[in-house]
Amino acid sequence: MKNVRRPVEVEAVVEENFKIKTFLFKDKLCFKARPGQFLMVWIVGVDEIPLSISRIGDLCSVTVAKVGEATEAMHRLKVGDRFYIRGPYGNGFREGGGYVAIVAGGIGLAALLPLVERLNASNCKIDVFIGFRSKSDAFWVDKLTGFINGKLTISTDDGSLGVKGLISEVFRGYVKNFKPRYDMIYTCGPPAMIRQVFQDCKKMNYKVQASLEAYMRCGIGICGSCCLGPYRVCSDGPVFSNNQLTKMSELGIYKRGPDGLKIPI
Amino acid sequence: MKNVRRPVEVEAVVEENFKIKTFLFKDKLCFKARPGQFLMVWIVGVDEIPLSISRIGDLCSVTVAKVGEATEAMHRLKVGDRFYIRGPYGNGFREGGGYVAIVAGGIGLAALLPLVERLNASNCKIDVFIGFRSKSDAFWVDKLTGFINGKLTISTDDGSLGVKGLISEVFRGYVKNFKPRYDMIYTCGPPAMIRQVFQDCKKMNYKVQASLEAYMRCGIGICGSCCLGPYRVCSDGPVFSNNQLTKMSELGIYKRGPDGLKIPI
Amino acid sequence: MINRKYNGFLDVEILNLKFPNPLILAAGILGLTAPLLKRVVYSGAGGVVTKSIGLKSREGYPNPTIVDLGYGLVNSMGLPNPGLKMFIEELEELKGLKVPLILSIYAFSEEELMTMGKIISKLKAVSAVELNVSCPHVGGISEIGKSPELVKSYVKTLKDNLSNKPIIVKLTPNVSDITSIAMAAVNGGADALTAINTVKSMVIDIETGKPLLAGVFGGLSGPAIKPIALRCVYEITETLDVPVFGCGGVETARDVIEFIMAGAVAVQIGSAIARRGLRVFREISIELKRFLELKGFKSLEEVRGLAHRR
Amino acid sequence: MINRKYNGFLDVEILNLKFPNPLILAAGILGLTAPLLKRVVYSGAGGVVTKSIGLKSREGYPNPTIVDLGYGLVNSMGLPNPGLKMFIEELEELKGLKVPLILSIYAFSEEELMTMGKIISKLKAVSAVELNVSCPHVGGISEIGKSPELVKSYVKTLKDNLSNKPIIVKLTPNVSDITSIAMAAVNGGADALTAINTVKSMVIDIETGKPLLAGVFGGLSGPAIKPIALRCVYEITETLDVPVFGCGGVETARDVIEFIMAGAVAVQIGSAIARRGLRVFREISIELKRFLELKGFKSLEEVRGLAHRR
Ligand SMILES: Cc1cc2nc3c(=O)[nH]c(=O)nc-3n(C[C@H](O)[C@H](O)[C@H](O)COP(=O)(O)OP(=O)(O)OC[C@H]3O[C@@H](n4cnc5c(N)ncnc54)[C@H](O)[C@@H]3O)c2cc1C
Ligand SMILES: Cc1cc2nc3c(=O)[nH]c(=O)nc-3n(C[C@H](O)[C@H](O)[C@H](O)COP(=O)(O)OP(=O)(O)OC[C@H]3O[C@@H](n4cnc5c(N)ncnc54)[C@H](O)[C@@H]3O)c2cc1C
Ligand SMILES: Cc1cc2nc3c(=O)[nH]c(=O)nc-3n(C[C@H](O)[C@H](O)[C@H](O)COP(=O)(O)O)c2cc1C
Ligand SMILES: Cc1cc2nc3c(=O)[nH]c(=O)nc-3n(C[C@H](O)[C@H](O)[C@H](O)COP(=O)(O)O)c2cc1C
Ligand code: FES
Ligand code: FES
Repeated sequence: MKNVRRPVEVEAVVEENFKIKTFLFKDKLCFKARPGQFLMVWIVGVDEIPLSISRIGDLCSVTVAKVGEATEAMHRLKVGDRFYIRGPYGNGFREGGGYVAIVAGGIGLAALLPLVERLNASNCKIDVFIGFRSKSDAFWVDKLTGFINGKLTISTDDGSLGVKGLISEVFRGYVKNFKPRYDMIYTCGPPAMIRQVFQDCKKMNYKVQASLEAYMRCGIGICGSCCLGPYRVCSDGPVFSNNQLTKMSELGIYKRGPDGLKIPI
Repeated sequence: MKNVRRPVEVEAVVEENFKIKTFLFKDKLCFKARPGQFLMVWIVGVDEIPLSISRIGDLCSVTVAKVGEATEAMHRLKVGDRFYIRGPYGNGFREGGGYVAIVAGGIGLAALLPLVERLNASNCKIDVFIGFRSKSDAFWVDKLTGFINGKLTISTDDGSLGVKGLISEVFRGYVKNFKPRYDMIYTCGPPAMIRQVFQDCKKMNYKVQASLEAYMRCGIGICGSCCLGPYRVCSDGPVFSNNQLTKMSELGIYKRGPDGLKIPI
Repeated sequence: MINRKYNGFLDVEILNLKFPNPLILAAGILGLTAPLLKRVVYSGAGGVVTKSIGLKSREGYPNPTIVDLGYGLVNSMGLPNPGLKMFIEELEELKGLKVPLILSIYAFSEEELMTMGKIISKLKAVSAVELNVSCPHVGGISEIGKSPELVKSYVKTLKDNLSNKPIIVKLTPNVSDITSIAMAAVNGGADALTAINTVKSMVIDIETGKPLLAGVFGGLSGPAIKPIALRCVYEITETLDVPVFGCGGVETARDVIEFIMAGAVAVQIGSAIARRGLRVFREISIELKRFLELKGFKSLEEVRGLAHRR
Repeated sequence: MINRKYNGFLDVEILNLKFPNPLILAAGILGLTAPLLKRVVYSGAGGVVTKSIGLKSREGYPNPTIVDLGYGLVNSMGLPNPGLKMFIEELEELKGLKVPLILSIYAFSEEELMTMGKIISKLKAVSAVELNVSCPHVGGISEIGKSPELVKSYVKTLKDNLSNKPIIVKLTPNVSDITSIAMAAVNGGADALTAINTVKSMVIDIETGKPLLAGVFGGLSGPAIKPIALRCVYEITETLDVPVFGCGGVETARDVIEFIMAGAVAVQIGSAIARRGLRVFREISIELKRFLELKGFKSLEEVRGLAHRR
């Protein structure tokens, strides 16, 4: 039963950059996961947090940015250590054919990588737009180069790698200029970025699938902690499409804390 | 789940004799029952009692002798009425090939008829010994005649039908005289009869399968109401073979009431 | 006490509130924001209870906060909520909801309750108030629900400070005699009762030997507690003539029927949403109608309390 | 309080009684006759508790007496038993049993208990007595277990009339505060406790609208109550330093470990026999040994109470 917490052993740790690590493990249920699904990861004595499955296969992985107590505790894990998972949860991305764009911000890439692999395998043409804060924050650029056959555009806030500027703006500039006929835009990253990308896509009549984040407790759609508009990110999402995104007026404006209070973004 | 009480509708009622009726009904789980298995039959507001499955097929049945409150209530059921069943419970008879004898006393025949059908279908040679109190108590004699290819011996206590005497004695006389090479003796009936039959069979080195009765509540092997020697009739039985029967010193001597008190037979 | 219009088949009137069907969202399940509550109504719920709201905001317990045992859930959320003042924003958005909106509240003291009662009196969107004195994993709350004196006193305080809104008291099964608590609630002024909140429980992680839930204790919900909840509803309605909302393990129309037969006026549904999703409301409604038609019942009222007749 | 010999890995000494393993047959499960109890021991049980025996015989309730919900059983047997005097016959046959034999008893009055205590004092076969004050479906019994005063008084009466045999008191979870009842039992002279008996429940047959069990109320057992039982064991052992037998929903070695971690000295097994058969004892023993070895524990004692450490 996917809801039962099960221990997994760290088979390998990859240091992606100064604050991001990937933890590889074996798990039968994750093996069958869809790209975009996530796990509830319990670090005993610390916290249980949602993390996207960043690799699906004989070895699966989560890729973790160190931002607070739980992610720091994860970063201390070594090969042979154990942590608990339950899931996979959520809907995951719907895969289509044709010409698609991936628009990712920072760690948002974790949710998108398995998707890129699949789309590539099914011979989609894929353009990737990926933004980092700075050169030192960048990761997986080589991986992406290997996977895609379309355009790879990188931006950093400070210009230390690729174009200078927010990736949402770079993306907007590109689609306005070249009007590519994307069949789908897949996006994941900071909510403000997603809000911007979605608004621009609406104008261009693009179909969008955005993977969103929210504070999570149950992961199974009953506690209400993760609500965004009329949806539960854990079980109605985390991937949402145009109609649903339209109904999330707060997206990128505020999120909710563990107490349900609105926190401006 | 076989333990859930399910309503069944009476499709037909057959009056076998002045105190025995057969009630036919449809049930998927009974369709797959083994001869010798029984049901817990609940007559709402009255009682829940164990009854052998007396026919296995598209239509299944229980055959009920009127002896008290619950069986009287059953006898009042008409076509279209409903009663509840759970089960099938118990081990049922193991079917073997060759030359077998059936030794039945009265309503004990109910548990044996589906077995006779099966054995007949698998071309066993079958001798049947069946005892009734009196001619008016007899039933299924025609049915049996149709099914078997061996000897049919009937006895009544008063000699009003067949041989006069107890069927266990008739059986004893026969085997002593003719020393038939039975591969298996199947028996069901009053415990005193079974005790006698078993003792005689031991002397003759016959293998025996006897279907026994005891007071039952749970039917699933936990309440202990149905114990006989070190066994639970509901789940270790109701069919027992030589080794087990040897360990039931009380068989035919006393049985236990609902309170566990010993009742001499 | 209860009026039924036969046209809708499933609609019930309780405390002068019209519920289009007897399937109400239970407290603490999704009830934290207006848009989500609206969606639950849109999904077919006959009424909704909000998350339990206190005077001040609470973060609740850290994760893990839930365990799924297959036959039930154990949760120790710890009553996370934004506090009444901030929640008013959500309630404002919920004005004009097509079904009754029941505000679940808790308080650590009668002073808090007094203040809350006064504020809630002015809230148009709120049809009724459910007083939660029964959360088994938050110290200071479950203690109220175990004492007839405290229950009576708390309910009376709320009654005295709440104008024009019926009071429902949500009871805990973790007591020796639920009827005496029910009676205390009614004596304090409760207009209806909800039975039951979760059963105090615990789960241990055998890999570490530690309690699995960060809050140590949790509350058991789902199918596992249905027979307990049914018994509680039956015990209360055997003695008291007060509307009781049945709650605990409702997953199917058969479960609903059991609760109504045990004496409940309607049911609340929580954990089943994890297994069956939000469509559980619409699906059960359809199953319920089918059951009533099949059995020739003209209303739920005809079914109610059947188990008490001998 | 507990001595462990490491050779056997699973053996425990409780109340000066040596149990070859911590898996004990629970009261009321098969424990009505000597031959069947012997078979349970032969099947690998580390100890056995008999059916609850009263001074006089009882027929119990009419059928139906049991409901299988899949995740638990609800039973209302109604304490059928042949009465102490007739049961002595069975006990005589049980002399020399290789594991401790615990006689479960109940009484409707202290006078009855007095008489029973005196008779039982002379019974060589009986290793210990478990006093059942917790059967939820027999009026007059559950009431005792809900009152600290009555529990203390009953236990004291038994203690005063029973020589040389330890007393175990079996507690009901159907109370507001199980620790206070546990304390009352200990104050009355209990040497150990069993937690828990079944949880008061009800099942309604929706075809007829009537309570399904002839006894109306029943007791819930099996997996459904495991989290409740664990919580009770934990609560009691958090406060009291008394051996506690964990009981409720044990089906696997993992369950046993949970109970021992919660503070139990051993467990009692009932309903699991319906699903896993009598081989449940031997199978769990093997699983248990495997678990201890895998985790590097040298005895169950090392595991006991782990959940209390922070
Ligand atoms: C569906 C989903 C997928 C995610 N995938 C990834 C991923 O692949 N890699 C990654 O690094 N991060 C991912 N995150 C974010 C990750 O869950 C948080 O970074 C993590 O919870 C932070 O915990 P902390 O204790 O280290 O930080 P804290 O100091 O506790 O908090 C830092 C931030 O994380 C948020 N957070 C804390 N706890 C939770 C929680 N239980 N649920 C949601 N957010 C929480 C806080 O709101 C805050 O904004 C994902 C989040 C969601 C909802
Ligand atoms: C495995 C098994 C299969 C049986 N198959 C048949 C069958 O196919 N046809 C048939 O007519 N009878 C069968 N019986 C016997 C049948 O169960 C009893 O005749 C019936 O229970 C009598 O109920 P009553 O209320 O009519 O009689 P009562 O007046 O209550 O009792 C009459 C006799 O039936 C016994 N009895 C009552 N209740 C039970 C109970 N719950 N369990 C066992 N015995 C009980 C009593 O001990 C008494 O000896 C079977 C019994 C068992 C154990
Ligand atoms: C995750 C979760 C959160 C809950 N929060 C509350 C709450 O805030 N207030 C309350 O009164 N009950 C709360 N409950 C209890 C439910 O309202 C309900 O009484 C219980 O879950 C039994 O119903 P169910 O079996 O349908 O879930 C909560 C239950 C769960 C599972
Ligand atoms: C059929 C049945 C009969 C029982 N009879 C008794 C009894 O006589 N005395 C008693 O103290 N407990 C009795 N119990 C309760 C059990 O001993 C045990 O406390 C309870 O079933 C929980 O354990 P389990 O989940 O392992 O079954 C009975 C339980 C069942 C299911
Ligand atoms: S995390 Fe509980 S509903 Fe989404
Ligand atoms: S009827 Fe309960 S053990 Fe056989």
